[in-house]
Amino acid sequence: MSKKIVEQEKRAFMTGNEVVAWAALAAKADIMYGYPITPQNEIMHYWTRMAPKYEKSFLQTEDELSAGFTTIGGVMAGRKAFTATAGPGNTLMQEPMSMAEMMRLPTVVVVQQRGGPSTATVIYSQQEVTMTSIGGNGEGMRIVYSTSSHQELYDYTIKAFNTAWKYRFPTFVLGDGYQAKMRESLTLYDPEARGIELIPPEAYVGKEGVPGKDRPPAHFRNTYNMEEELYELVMDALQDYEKISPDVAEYHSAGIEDAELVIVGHGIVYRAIKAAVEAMREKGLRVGYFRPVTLRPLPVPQIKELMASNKQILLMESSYGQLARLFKDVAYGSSTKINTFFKPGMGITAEEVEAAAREILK
Amino acid sequence: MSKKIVEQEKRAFMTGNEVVAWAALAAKADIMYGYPITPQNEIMHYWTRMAPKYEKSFLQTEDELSAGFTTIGGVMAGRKAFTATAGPGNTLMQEPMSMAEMMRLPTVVVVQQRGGPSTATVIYSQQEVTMTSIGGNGEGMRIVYSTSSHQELYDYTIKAFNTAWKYRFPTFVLGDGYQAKMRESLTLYDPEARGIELIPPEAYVGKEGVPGKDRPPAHFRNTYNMEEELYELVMDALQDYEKISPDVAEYHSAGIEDAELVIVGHGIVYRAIKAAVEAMREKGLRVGYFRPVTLRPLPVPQIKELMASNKQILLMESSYGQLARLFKDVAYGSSTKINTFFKPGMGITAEEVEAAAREILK
Amino acid sequence: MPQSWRADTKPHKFCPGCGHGLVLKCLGQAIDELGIQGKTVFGCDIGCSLLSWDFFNLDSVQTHHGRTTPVVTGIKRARPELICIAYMGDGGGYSIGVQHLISAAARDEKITAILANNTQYAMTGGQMAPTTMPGQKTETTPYGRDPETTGFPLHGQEMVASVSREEAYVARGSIANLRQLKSFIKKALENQMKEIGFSFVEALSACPTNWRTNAAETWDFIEEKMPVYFKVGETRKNE
Amino acid sequence: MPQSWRADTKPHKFCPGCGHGLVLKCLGQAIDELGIQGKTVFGCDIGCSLLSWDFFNLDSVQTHHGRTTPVVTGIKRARPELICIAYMGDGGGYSIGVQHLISAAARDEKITAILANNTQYAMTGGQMAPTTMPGQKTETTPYGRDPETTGFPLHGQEMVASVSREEAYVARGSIANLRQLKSFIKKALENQMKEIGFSFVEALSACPTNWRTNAAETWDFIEEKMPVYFKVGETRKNE
Amino acid sequence: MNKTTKIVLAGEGGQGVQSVAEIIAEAANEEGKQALYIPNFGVEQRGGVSVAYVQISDGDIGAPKFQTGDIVVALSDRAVRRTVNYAGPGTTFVYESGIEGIESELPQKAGRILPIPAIDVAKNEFHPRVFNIIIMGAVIGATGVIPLERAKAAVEKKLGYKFEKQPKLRDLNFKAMERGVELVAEA
Amino acid sequence: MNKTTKIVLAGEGGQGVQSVAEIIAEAANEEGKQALYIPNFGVEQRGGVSVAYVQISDGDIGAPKFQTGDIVVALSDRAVRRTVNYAGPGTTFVYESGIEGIESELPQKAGRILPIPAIDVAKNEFHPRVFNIIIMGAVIGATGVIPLERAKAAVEKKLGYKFEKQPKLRDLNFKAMERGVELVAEA
Amino acid sequence: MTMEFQPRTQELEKGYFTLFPGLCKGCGLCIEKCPKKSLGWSDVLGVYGTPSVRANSDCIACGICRDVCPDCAIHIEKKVKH
Amino acid sequence: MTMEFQPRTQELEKGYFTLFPGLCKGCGLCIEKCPKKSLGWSDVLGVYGTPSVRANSDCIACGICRDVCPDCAIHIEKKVKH
Ligand SMILES: Cc1ncc(C[n+]2csc(CCOP(=O)(O)OP(=O)(O)O)c2C)c(N)n1
Ligand SMILES: Cc1ncc(C[n+]2csc(CCOP(=O)(O)OP(=O)(O)O)c2C)c(N)n1
Ligand code: SF4
Ligand code: SF4
Ligand code: SF4
Ligand code: SF4
Repeated sequence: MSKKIVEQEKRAFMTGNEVVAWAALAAKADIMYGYPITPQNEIMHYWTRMAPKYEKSFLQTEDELSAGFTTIGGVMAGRKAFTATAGPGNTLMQEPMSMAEMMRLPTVVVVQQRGGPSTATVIYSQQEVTMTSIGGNGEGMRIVYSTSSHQELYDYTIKAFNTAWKYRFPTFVLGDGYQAKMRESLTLYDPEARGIELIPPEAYVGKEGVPGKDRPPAHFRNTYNMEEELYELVMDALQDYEKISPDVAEYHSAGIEDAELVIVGHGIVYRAIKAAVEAMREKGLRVGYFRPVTLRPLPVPQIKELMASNKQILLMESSYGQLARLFKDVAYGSSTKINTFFKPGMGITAEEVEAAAREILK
Repeated sequence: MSKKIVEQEKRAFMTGNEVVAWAALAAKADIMYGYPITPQNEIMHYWTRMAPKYEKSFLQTEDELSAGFTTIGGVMAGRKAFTATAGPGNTLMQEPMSMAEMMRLPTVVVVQQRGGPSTATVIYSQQEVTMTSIGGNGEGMRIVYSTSSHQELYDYTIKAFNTAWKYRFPTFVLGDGYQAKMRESLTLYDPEARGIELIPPEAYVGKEGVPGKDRPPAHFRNTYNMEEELYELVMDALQDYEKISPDVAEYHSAGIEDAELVIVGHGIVYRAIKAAVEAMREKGLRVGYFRPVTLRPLPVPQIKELMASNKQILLMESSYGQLARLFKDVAYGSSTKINTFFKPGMGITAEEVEAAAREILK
Repeated sequence: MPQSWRADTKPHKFCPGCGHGLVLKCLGQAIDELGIQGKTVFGCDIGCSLLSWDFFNLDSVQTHHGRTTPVVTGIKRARPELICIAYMGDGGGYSIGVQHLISAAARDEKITAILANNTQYAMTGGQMAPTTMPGQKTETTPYGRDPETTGFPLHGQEMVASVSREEAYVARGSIANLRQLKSFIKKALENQMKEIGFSFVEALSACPTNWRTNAAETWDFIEEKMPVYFKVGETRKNE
Repeated sequence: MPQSWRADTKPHKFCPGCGHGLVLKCLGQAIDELGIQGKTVFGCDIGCSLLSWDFFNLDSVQTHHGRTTPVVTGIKRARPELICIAYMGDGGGYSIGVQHLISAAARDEKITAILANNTQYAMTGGQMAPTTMPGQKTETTPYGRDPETTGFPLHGQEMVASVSREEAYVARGSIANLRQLKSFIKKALENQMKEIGFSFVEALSACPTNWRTNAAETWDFIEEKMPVYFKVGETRKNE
Repeated sequence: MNKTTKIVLAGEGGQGVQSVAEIIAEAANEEGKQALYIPNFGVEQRGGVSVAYVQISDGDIGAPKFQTGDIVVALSDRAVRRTVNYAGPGTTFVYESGIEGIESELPQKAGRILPIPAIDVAKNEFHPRVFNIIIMGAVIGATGVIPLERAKAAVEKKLGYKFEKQPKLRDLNFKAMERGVELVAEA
Repeated sequence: MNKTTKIVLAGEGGQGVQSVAEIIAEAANEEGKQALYIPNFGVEQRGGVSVAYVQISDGDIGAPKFQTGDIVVALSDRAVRRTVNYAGPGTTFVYESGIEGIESELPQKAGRILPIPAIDVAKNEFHPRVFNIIIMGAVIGATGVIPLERAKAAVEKKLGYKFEKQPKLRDLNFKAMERGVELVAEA
Repeated sequence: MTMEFQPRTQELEKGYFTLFPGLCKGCGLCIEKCPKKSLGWSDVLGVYGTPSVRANSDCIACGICRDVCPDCAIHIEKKVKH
Repeated sequence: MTMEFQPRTQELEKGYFTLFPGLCKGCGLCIEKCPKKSLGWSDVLGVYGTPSVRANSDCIACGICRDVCPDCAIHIEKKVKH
């Protein structure tokens, strides 16, 4: 296990799915459980190729329910376990993730969003934002990183394991079909060499000693007999969640101070926004952008500040208001108009961003 | 099939689950597919007892995935088909319902919410609002009626079949464990005797004539090869959805005009709100209530109007902001403060409503 | 009371006369005799089996309906040195979770699955299960199970055997013969301890609450009625 | 070209040399010979079978991965007069949807399920399926399937037979013997038409694309390699 | 405003509080009132305290559960512990006086506390099985929201088929109910 | 602002556009530039037009897909139809001149339209198999974003193991690439 | 952990019959299985307030009742013959 | 619906071998199965731009190629003997 995955920093050119596999190795993930679904398949393909070399394990399960529940098993056994899915697989994943949410299990799930609803396309969308952030019969006590580049896919996949094990909430890396399938450059590195401490996992079950003799047994459940019991438990978890939210939330922004118009978007759409904003800035237009990196929890104070600043807002996403809904939940109270540009299941180009922005600015 | 279910109007005292079974019969539902889960079990129990007498069918499936997909099959065969579920079963139901959403299938699902996340309790909550309204990998093209009494459970279960077959969006009756298990009085009636036309179902597959000879074959799918195809399809459906929304949306309100404080809530919580508002009115307090009956689509103009009126708002729910999030999505732009009272997985009493209201009014 | 039972959570939460208590007594005795209390993990399902979430002096996890097999499989794959037990009802194992049970058997997961067959869904109040017997009245077969429309009882143990390797251990015991049931469970656990392969024991169990039987009728149901459809014995025993 | 094929959607969307085309040719011929085009409904799965969503001059529905059996069951239960066919791959039928297939068989649903076994997940680019053969390289068994860690190939047809009634029709054919395959499919449909019971045909099929085989190798795989694990014949034939 | 009468009944599994609650609510419904009855329920089929909530009103009834009852009836020690919180200054708290050593756990702030020897009365004067009918009488007496005759009719409806076979049972039950009314009147 | 060169390559399944795109993008990456390559993909494993999108830049690259390409290369009639919309006034639209009867469907608004006889050249001057290497040369020539030597190195990396066995192949491929550069220069 | 249940032991001819009323739920399974029909209901209430079980002198201390009790409420000790 | 695919028919000694290039994907399954090894690649391109199939005079019109073609691209007519 001591074999170093990435001996020294190196520039690489690969697909996003391959990036995830490398990142999981770099984060010292122990085991992947998974079921095939496009566009995340190659995560499994790369992992299965590399795993034996680093004494890592892999289990191909019978479906995504099983992938999620075996991941839960792996985590409870005290291993860094993860899975990856997309689309209808992510829909099924909500069942195990609702259990992880309830029991505060540090599962890590990589989601490569594809078109929806239903089987739809195997290609691309941002239509799994609602489900990944607040899906299942729960209250959305999850942490969701929405990445926009291969470098981020690497950085945040590594980070996801740390976040999950530090805070014990199910953690998601939310990519998409484009990020999964495209190739671009990034730098691979050993996180520890960069001073990033990797949080070690801890066993929930199968601990040292004989239960009932050397120590009390560890008994975990997700079912309660009375409303009152459940209420207390859920409120405790919600309080924890809110307490850690400021530490967890991340965002990027630029050009906001003097901007007339701030464009809001996440994930890969943010790339188009950034490119368009830079292009417009060169042309002298006063535009900026605000991009939440974490969709759950959102960067609340920063959004509130932005929305209090009385600028025009243009929110863009490859879905029909899924980010907008989460955003407004935080932004509520501001009277700033939020212009929206929704393109469910389709990519948004820098040209479109610019056109939409100019429409508002004119 | 011509046997009348309810010969003449009659007062009854029964559980909510029994009410649903009677309502489905009154709506001329043909077949129920289902899998047991508390607190909806008795819907199936009553249906299986009564079904043979009225030449109706029932199939107990192997799980909720199957219950949802067989319901889809029943609908596509041109029958009024429905199912009922709760909690983790509803989580699983999201997979078939995402297909129904994509293919515009008039499925009817009765949800009796129980505590969440995960298995949690078998009792009560309003924690399935997000999932029922906007769950799955889709855009929430669904219609959701949130009932508050046995009379409404009867009325809206009948209506759900009509709505589903008229607009061809998956339709949900959102009850809860209390409504499911409590007994109270209501009036059973034959909808047609009250002049309510029952919209007849229509076959998607298994139509008259030999396909390819007498008519083209009917070919249905939910998978597309290109983003552009999907985008067009989804946008068309979304436009339809928005077009019908004003016709579909329903709400109740009282005392708003002169109110200082308007209390917002849905489902059974609305009962407590109504009782408390009436009690406070008697004591001379200027309070009113606003209660969306449809959670998807929400009554948009009425919410906007309410929120423009500069009254204090108190939004109460047995979940942690699930209604609030949907509400703010519509209300955004108003600067009226929304006070909230969230009690995930627990009932809210009139006493609590009054206390919370007085806290704000003082 | 077996050593491995957790005394301070007793009396357990099962109903009077419930077969789960007997199956878990056999399991407790087998664990005691094999001396594996220190390395065994117990998983239980949703269904009345969930009432055993704090039953044993074993690290335990109560999972979702039908999902105990994958949770326990996940644990075993991550920590092969642990002895992993998945305990479930016939609804959880043969209906909503049957894909997991079959796939675990087919992949020869080195776990032990124990399934209590009480011919219906007990926790939800007594609906038909795949194991419900012809003519048996349940809440969803109020006029008795009709095989023409709902099929015959599922021979789950035989089905599991049909997808298992020769080396697997697959058997059906009954609370009508506790010594035998315990020996089956013990052999199943040994199969796991020796890393031979998958092991599975179906236990014919009792649910007096939903059967609405008194003690005499309960014994009659188990001893006379159930064996008509469910044959007790070892189908795969790797000898 | 069978009458029941829809000519204006041909050439169909399957790859060159794909076995799905041959299985569906047998199905088309069987439908023609039985004269049931006017009352047959065809359901296909996610997997390459979805490419047949507009294949036939039959009312058709393309469902979710593994969910064709329940959709078709739902149709049949609602309209028993229709002849209902569920067409799926080995991933859809033996992995993610195996609970549906088994439960339909156990409940003796009066439908016909046809499963194309091409020993891997084709549509997603060639991962291991329950049917993948020992040593076979797939994208998730890059060093060859190792039965010690992933199990032996699932004998799905035998498993389905093990939970079916005597009256069911359960068989395995192969595109290596098309006449026989057609006759199996025909008998399966007849079982449904006569309302006798559940019917199921597994068809050994080919996926040259993911097997990376040329024509000669493709035939060799089907004719020589697959029969080592998958025995062709009728397991239940109600005669 | 319509006054709503709120009743909590709690006991052990076999004590029949749910059927008492159901019959009372049904009687109120027959009487033309609004009635709402909800049992507690959980994952266990047996064991645990059984609690029933009943509300009766001339107008609409609000939430099915409530914080303070007008009448709270507790039939076992565990039932007393489970229900103390439902007792407020306006509450009549009725409990089975046969429970040993429970005095210190009775609700402090209840308006009125009524011990009734229902178990003894049932055993000595009638038959242990009518214990719950005595309780029903006590509730009817304590609340006064439904006439005794209506309650008897509701019992008749429920148990009539038994009474047909054993007419003596009817009398036994009705007497027991009357005795229940007396018990609270006496207390 | 950094100029990003946007390239669309489209052809039939067997024509190798994806490997051309990948090698070009990799060469650019080796050259120290930012490069992004994304294929189209759908549910079918075979059939349908294969489209590759490549962007090369000195700075960050925005969205992986785009509306207008700087160079659009179409190698079959279906590929032409699929890609006309990617051609704008600034676009060089390269197409295989062997396609029959496609003239009327060529993009009207493309800045420049270059028919190149790559199929013929491959068949007559080299070997049908190097068709895609000729195309690669054409793209390199038309864009000028990566030096020919870097492209050769990338091909060497990809096919080196084959060249080891058959050194003549190396020469064949490199010549073909040079010829591709010429083709666009001539056109 | 130790068992804290109050045992009630009957000394009988062939052995000691111990019942833990705190564990006995009164299911009656043991009564049915006693080969000597020596078990019956006792006045001592079990954990659910229902009667618990007692033995009479026919008890041969065979232990079957102990084996079939789902709640481990019975303990049997055979008297050793001298 | 009528088939609109252009047939290419070869008249051979024992029968007529018809190929629909618009259906032939060039998989080669038929070529492998011809008992007379009478099939080979033709210059005519199939639907995916790959060579389609033609027969030579060894064809005995047995129809095996037709049967094994997954795309129904082959039609065989036996000449009737007089
Ligand atoms: C996804 C889901 N569906 C349904 C349920 C409801 N449910 C809880 S237990 C149970 C049946 C349990 O039956 P079985 O597995 O046979 O165990 P038993 O209670 O008979 O011991 C069901 C259907 C659930 N908890 N989750
Ligand atoms: C819920 C869900 N999980 C996964 C997928 C991805 N998926 C699509 S097809 C397929 C495999 C198909 O394999 P098989 O059923 O054997 O059919 P084949 O393609 O081999 O004909 C998978 C895993 C999906 N569409 N939905
Ligand atoms: S309901 Fe049946 S299975 Fe469940 S605990 Fe009671 S007796 Fe046992
Ligand atoms: S990938 Fe395989 S199974 Fe799918 S169409 Fe191509 S050859 Fe057929
Ligand atoms: S078997 Fe056990 S719990 Fe049941 S009556 Fe006998 S001693 Fe009591
Ligand atoms: S089998 Fe059919 S598709 Fe394949 S090469 Fe022969 S004629 Fe062409």
